[in-house]
Amino acid sequence: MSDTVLLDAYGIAKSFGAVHALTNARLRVRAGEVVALMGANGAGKSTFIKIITGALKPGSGQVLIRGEEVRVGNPAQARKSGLVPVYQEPSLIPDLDVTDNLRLGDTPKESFMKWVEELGITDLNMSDTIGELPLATLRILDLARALASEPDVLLLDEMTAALPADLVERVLKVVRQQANEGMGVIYVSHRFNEILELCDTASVLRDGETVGDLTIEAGVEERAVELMLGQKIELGERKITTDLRAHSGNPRVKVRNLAIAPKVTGIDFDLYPGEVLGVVALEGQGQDELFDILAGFYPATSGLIEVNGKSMSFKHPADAIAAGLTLVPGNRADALLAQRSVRENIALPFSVRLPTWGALKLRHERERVQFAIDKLQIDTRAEGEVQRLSGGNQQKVTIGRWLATGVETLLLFDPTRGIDVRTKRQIYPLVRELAAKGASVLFYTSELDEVSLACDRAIVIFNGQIVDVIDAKDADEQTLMRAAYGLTSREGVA
Amino acid sequence: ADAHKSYTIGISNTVQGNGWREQMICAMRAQALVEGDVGNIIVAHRNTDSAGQLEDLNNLIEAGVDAIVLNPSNPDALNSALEAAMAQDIVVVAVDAGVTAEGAYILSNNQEEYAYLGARWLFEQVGGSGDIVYMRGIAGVSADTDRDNGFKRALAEFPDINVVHEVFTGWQQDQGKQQMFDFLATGIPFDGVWTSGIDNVIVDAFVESGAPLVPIVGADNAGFVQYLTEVNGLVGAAVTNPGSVGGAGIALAVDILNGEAPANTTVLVDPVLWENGTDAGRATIMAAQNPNLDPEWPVSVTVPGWTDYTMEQIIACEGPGGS
Amino acid sequence: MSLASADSMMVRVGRYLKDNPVVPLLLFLFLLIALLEIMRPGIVTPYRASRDGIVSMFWVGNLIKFAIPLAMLAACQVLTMLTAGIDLSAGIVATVAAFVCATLSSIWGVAPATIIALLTGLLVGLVNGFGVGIVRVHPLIMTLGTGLITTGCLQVYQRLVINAGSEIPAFLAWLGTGRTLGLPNGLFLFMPFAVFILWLMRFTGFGRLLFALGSNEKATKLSGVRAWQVYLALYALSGLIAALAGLLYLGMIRQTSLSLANPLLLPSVAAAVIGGTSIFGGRGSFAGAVVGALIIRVLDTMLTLMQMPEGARTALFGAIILAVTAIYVRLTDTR
Amino acid sequence: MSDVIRKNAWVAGLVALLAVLLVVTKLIQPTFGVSGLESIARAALPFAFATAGMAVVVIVGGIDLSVASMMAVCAVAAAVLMERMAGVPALLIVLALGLVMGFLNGALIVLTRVPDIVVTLAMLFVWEGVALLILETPGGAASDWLEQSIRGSFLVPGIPNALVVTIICVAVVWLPIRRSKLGLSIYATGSDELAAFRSGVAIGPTKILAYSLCGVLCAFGGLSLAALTGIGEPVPGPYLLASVAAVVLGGVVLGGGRGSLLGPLIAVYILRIIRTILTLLAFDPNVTTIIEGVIMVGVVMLGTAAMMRGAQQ
Ligand SMILES: Nc1ncnc2c1ncn2[C@@H]1O[C@H](COP(=O)(O)OP(=O)(O)OP(=O)(O)O)[C@@H](O)[C@H]1O
Ligand SMILES: Nc1ncnc2c1ncn2[C@@H]1O[C@H](COP(=O)(O)OP(=O)(O)OP(=O)(O)O)[C@@H](O)[C@H]1O
Ligand SMILES: [Mg+2]
Ligand SMILES: [Mg+2]
Repeated sequence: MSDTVLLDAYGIAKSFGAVHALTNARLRVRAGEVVALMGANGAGKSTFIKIITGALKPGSGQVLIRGEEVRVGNPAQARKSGLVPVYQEPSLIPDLDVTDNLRLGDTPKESFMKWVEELGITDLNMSDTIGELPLATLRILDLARALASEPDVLLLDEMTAALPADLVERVLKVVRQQANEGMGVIYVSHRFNEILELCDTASVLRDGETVGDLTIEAGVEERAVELMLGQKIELGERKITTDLRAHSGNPRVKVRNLAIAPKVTGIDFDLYPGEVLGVVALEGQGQDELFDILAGFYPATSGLIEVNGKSMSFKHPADAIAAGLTLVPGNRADALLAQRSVRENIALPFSVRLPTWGALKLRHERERVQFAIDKLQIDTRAEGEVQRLSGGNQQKVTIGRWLATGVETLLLFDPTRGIDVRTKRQIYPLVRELAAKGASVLFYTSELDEVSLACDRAIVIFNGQIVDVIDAKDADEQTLMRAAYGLTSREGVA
Repeated sequence: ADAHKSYTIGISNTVQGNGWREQMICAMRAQALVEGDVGNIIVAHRNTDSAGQLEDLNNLIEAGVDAIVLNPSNPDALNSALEAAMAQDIVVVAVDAGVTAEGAYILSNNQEEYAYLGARWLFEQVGGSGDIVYMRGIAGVSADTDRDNGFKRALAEFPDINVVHEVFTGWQQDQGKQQMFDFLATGIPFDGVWTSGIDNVIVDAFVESGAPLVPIVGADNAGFVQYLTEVNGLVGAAVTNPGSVGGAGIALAVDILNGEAPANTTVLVDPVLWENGTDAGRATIMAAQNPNLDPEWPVSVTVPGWTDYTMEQIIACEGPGGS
Repeated sequence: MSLASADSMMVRVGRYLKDNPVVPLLLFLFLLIALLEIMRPGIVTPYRASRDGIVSMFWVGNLIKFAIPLAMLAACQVLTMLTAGIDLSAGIVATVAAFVCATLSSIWGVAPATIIALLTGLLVGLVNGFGVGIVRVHPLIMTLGTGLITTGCLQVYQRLVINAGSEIPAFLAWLGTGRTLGLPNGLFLFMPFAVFILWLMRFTGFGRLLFALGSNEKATKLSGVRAWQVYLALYALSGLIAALAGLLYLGMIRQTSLSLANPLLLPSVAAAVIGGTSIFGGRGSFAGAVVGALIIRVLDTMLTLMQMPEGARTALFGAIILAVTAIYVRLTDTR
Repeated sequence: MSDVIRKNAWVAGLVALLAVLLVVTKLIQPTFGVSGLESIARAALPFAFATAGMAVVVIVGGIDLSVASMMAVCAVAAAVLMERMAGVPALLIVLALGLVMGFLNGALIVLTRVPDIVVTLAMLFVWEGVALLILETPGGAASDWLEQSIRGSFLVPGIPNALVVTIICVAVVWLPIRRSKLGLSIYATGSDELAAFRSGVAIGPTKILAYSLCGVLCAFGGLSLAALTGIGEPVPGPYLLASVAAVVLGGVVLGGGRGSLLGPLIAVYILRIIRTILTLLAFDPNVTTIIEGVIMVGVVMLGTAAMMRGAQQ
């Protein structure tokens, strides 16, 4: 790490109407340094990054690049000044192919291809249309594009949130290596293990204000959380102790020989009432398809799905919901009515069926919605439009909808994506509570420690098949990781 | 004529959904049916501009018609297609308005005269001086321009006549009625109304708002003609503008095909004015009116001396060849 | 995040207007009316004695009268726009309903004619709903296409009834031309209608689904909604409303024509968007559309009464529509 | 290779349909030949330009309801100018006029932040008014060479001049831009405005550019109206709805980002030939209207169904 200050931003403030997203934020990055930008959901991290890189009009404040004051009007200017961001949402053009996307931003193609390979994507076709690629690939392409333009400062906003463990490893390795060669990096993540592994220092935002800087060292978590939240919380691990054999009786969901061409070749498992069944897999092993089928997006190629002993074939999510299976998708943009209120979002399932198209039962609705809001402690200060909530609170709304409606089987696809520690600690007990009341939960997670925090056991999918079933008490990250790579002796069990 | 001849006649018209033009098309069909030598007609009848009419004319030429009878959207715009048609010995007859293509026959209602006749009657009716409301058709359309010329000619003869409101109805009933309501609401008095065929709704506007009626000039549309006999206190005049001129066009085209071309290529059908203030006028109106007819249709369903079909035939609106 | 302690006046006014989008529109409407009064003193204010001695607010009554069918057609646009759709067949459906009603009345009597006219609208609406909801054709194309098809059918039908004459049902004429206490009787139809639409949009499950589909169709499906059912019902309703508006218009104009209500189509779209309805779905207000319709009518009057070339009149109409929406967007969008 | 076919399946289908329709025409009317093709190509001229202009703004994610009005302005301007001055300067002035009108449309959309459909709906009236102010009644006179340039088939033997002119004009306006970064920006903006902004695309200027291109293409459309009729008519023709229909038939997705100008242009010819066929068959014109509507809805329905099935596989 040298002493050259690459980026110095201070006094940054930004308001959206009445909501002051940032009041006084600052950040300093030296050459060769990886700075973690930390903060709870809604603290203003994304907004901060957007302002530095010209994606949002600045409210007030100064940005110095290599000691010189600059006015960054748009992302293109930021790139010219050496600031290259990877935003929280994919920023490639969905209808253009990879080549045209590169041409659009004048990204050198060879260098881009080099980074793509380095980051672990081997099967990229340059004439693929972006909109047809999976989310994880898009994140990697975003990063490769950023790296290819040889930035002075790289700004990564929850870059890894949608990535499976193997790709996360690659990303961390590459970023560290670049930092060692003199690049400055700003790294936003809610995952402590990543921050511990990658970052040198941390800057903590709370309610739009920078409240402290930390040097990253072992045991810094407690302090970071205290700064982020303004209060202490218990971080101690809470191991699940449920006994698998306790699930007597018939499974609620029974899946046999499920195949979905071409990704899934044969999946068998049982999901019992009262059980939280984890799903662990690297990117693209067929878990997306499994959840899509169970949620009723399209029928499987072959195989059997039984719910409460009855064989099912879903043609529409409505069929799945009628059978008690409801999905909380990984991408919350797929679940939320962005311009509508929190209340309407939560109450949406109340009026889906024809007989409920008439007058609303407002009292009943208000009670159920309030129940969900209280249960999840949703911050409703900006409840008029869900898009104004911070990411974490948006995520809570997607779950709260089914809490208010009542579910039998909940399909959670990576529900803690981009969610801060505190909220995560609220979501796990909630999942357990649902299970305790008799619900079944299928819980895909990209954060391996969540298996031991929330699940009874986990199935590991590799190459479209179940390669292992692991009890929560044995589910340390190493075991899960080995299994996820298909390095296991045991064969798939029902 | 040789009874075994079987002509195909192409018809082109660029305004659809207006009673006058629908009557014109029906008259064409009916006349083609009663002409013994017409075997088939092809009707291109839609809402379009001059470029679209050129397309239709060219398609008719492609279809190999023997004659084209058209209601031209513009006198000058269609020459290329009309000249091409005549070069292939296709007889061209323009009805309702003229065309400038050399050699084309024109059988036209005299639009300038139509406006002049009604306007002069109106100006005389108000005693040669007073304020007039002038309700036109569609800005920028040939027929409206011709009528405006006639109106201006009459205006020039009556220096004491003053136009207080001039407005385009777009030949739409609802717009005309609304505009008249607005004029009445201003409280600015006026002495007479000249309309370009949107007429009975104007009478309605007076009646519904309780304003005293003033002399109104309209066309011989079934609805207005009925009002001239029925509405108490209405002094008005209908100027004939028969849509059946289309039927006359077919008759002329067949004559020419049979080698009986008239000496002059231009034949003007002059309008007649029926006023309800005189006994003679009243008698004509009583004889002409037909309450069962589509109210937008002109009541003069035939052009004497030209058309041969019966009332039933034009109403049936069937032509030869099933069209 | 902290809440503002002392917001500037502008921000507060902006927020108020954003929460009550009808207010700036109403202000603008009154401004226009004031302008009209200055232009033609006496047009708005005085009461006018009609022939039978009844005192009536003549111009205001007319303004409301002619705004009603426009507002009803605007309802078609607002409702469909909520789902990011549009109903371009509304104008022709209204025309057909009026034409069918008037011509059939003289053949089969008033009641069957009215019912058949409404059913015609429903039918076209169902076809639209089928295309949009089940075959997934873009609403713009679907309603444009059915509009064309309906026009053709109307022309064919018209040929069958040239000699049937026409009859304007008395109750429609009463609704369309009559006045009670100076106000048009059309309000007897429109008031319940408006209450129904407002209720539908705000307090029913169906209304919720319209907003939901317009903001995120995928999320709505994920919640178990079968979207085609909603689209089918929506466009059928829109067709029915258009037909109803056509019947009222028939009573107002008291004359049939093959293009009677067609000129109302573009203004109905304009009224909806002036009223703050987003063509991208998820946002819309019927109250706004009603004020939008009134604004368009006042503009009509102003331009009719202004002495200027027709070209200038047309251009001015467009310019004012644009100015109103631009100012409105500025005022209500506080970003 | 299969990729290329898959991405252009829609256009390929349209070409096949066009070929079938030409054969059908020939079967119905054995005398149908060069002159028939010429008249179709001529009739297609204003539709082709309106559609090309519309396609560009639809690709950028907008829509321009004022195309027909802009064409009317350009037609009357051409007729008035050409009566008074040499043809070429007049032609350049008209093209510049189209550019300015399109630019204004785009600038108003960007500056006022009012949605495209609303701005251009208002501008539809404005340009219609302007046309009437330029020429109150039909009149003026187009240059002789302009009228001749779209007749016959002397430019490329065997191919109607009108078709050659259409291809050249659209190509001159669109091709240099299409494969350039500007062209990519247009697609990017239509595809995802936010992502485009973050990828460094200047959204506002890109939109203005697209609308300006539309304006220029409408100017060509107006010139073709003047060339066809020899005069200028201030009343807008039926080009708005027809161009929207052709754009969608041509595989350009309303909402932006996808499609090309080729598909819509072929769709224009398909629609024109259908009208020719219906005339040749002496169909009742009222039925013709119904058939045109059914074809429009039907083709889009079939296409949508085919695409949905393709997406499921
Ligand atoms: N367009 C907007 N209008 C109003 N408020 C907004 C808007 N965008 C963001 N906010 C508010 O600003 C605050 C900060 O949001 P920001 O996205 O910067 O936080 P964050 O730290 O990135 O959160 P997360 O960890 O969930 O991503 C939030 O409370 C949010 O509700
Ligand atoms: N370039 C832009 N132009 C206009 N609006 C923008 C732009 N960038 C962001 N916004 C708006 O700012 C708001 C906040 O965005 P932001 O990315 O900070 O969300 P967030 O709270 O961080 O959520 P999450 O953490 O889930 O990403 C959104 O409503 C978005 O529409
Ligand atoms: Mg964030
Ligand atoms: Mg955020």
